[in-house]
Amino acid sequence: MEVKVLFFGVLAEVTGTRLKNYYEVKTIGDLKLRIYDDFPEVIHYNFRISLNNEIINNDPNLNNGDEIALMPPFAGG
Amino acid sequence: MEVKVLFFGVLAEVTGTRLKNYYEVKTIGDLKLRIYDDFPEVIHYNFRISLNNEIINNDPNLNNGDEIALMPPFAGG
Amino acid sequence: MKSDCLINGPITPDVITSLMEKISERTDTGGHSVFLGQVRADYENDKKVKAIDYSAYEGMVTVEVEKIKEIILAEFTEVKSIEIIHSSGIVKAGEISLLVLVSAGHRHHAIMACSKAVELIKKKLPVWKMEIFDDDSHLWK
Amino acid sequence: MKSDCLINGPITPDVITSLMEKISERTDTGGHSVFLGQVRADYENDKKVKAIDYSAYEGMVTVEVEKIKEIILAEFTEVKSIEIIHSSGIVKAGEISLLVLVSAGHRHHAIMACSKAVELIKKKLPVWKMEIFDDDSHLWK
Repeated sequence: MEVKVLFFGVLAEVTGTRLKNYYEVKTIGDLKLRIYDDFPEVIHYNFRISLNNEIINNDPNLNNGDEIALMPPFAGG
Repeated sequence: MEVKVLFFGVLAEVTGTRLKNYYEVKTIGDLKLRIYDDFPEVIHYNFRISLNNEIINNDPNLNNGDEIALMPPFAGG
Repeated sequence: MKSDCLINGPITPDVITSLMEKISERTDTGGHSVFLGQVRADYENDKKVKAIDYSAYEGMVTVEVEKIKEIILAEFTEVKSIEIIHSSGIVKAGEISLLVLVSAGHRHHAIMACSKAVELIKKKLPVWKMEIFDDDSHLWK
Repeated sequence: MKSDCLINGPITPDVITSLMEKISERTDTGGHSVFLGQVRADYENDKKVKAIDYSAYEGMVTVEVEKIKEIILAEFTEVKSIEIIHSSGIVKAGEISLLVLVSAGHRHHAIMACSKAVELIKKKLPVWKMEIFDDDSHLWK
């Protein structure tokens, strides 16, 4: 299985990418560890996580094709 | 001495005029009596009076060149 | 004398566009709150409003608009500019008869000040309206 | 997919004009409250903001804009329509990056609903801004 991870705002700059695919990750918790492995500096930033356009506060299982986003505090307007 | 009296809104329609000059009137009270003489139907309407662009609640003396307006409730916007 | 704050007939999109262009000339404002008052095709005893004929006491409108601006600027010190435009004469249903534009550094000041300005305009501007119905009869409001 | 609520670059006067023309097509609304957010030339450590580069999570913006409209329409039942447009990409100081237009039968509903919509947009829209200074350095906000 494959999930799509989007990096926004300062996190796109810090990671040097806007999009990275991850494979064989069971939960958001697993995914976060993988992301911290790839981009250790991410841990220093404040962000929320969305799964398929919904912000999550728990640790759901992931399914093939899921879209996850790492989102720093919003600053629109 | 001469003062200018303006009629607005429904009062312009009721009196059939927007402007009438009055002569030798000492106070607003005098003026109102003169207006009611000329246009008896005015007494049936609710209005405020302004003297030189300021709404008045008392009975000031009038001076030559004063501009008085009879103003029904405002309905702008 | 026709004052700046009164416009003959409806407030057209090009009036609004030119205000938008004016906004863009300054870079110290971050929030603009605009209120547009529009003539509604209301029904009154089965008759439909097709237009409003506004009459205004021009001299006093000018005085009152200045007073309203002073009140707003005193209460909302962050407000940088206020525009008030009201129609006089015929404005058809669907057309705009009142525009209030308040510009401020931040959004809350702009929004609150605009809201207050609209209330003051309704209360203090010597403007009257005659509703004209589709059968050409009329009613003073 | 580019959603209707995101526009590339600034919100220009002609976008606003076409919304004004759309307004005039309906005769059941009497009050329109518009909020315009503008890029300010703020100073940060002696450097001046010359532009903001907005990035948006487009898919989620579309979802959230719909949710905001639903919240407003549920709370303010007199509201007839809501338009929300946000810039993505570069918007220079002085240019407009956010437009909210709420139309209602009467003014109070339009003004309150617009104010609430602006708050919800600030809180819920997944949009980020990078300030670009006159020396071409930048800062995420």
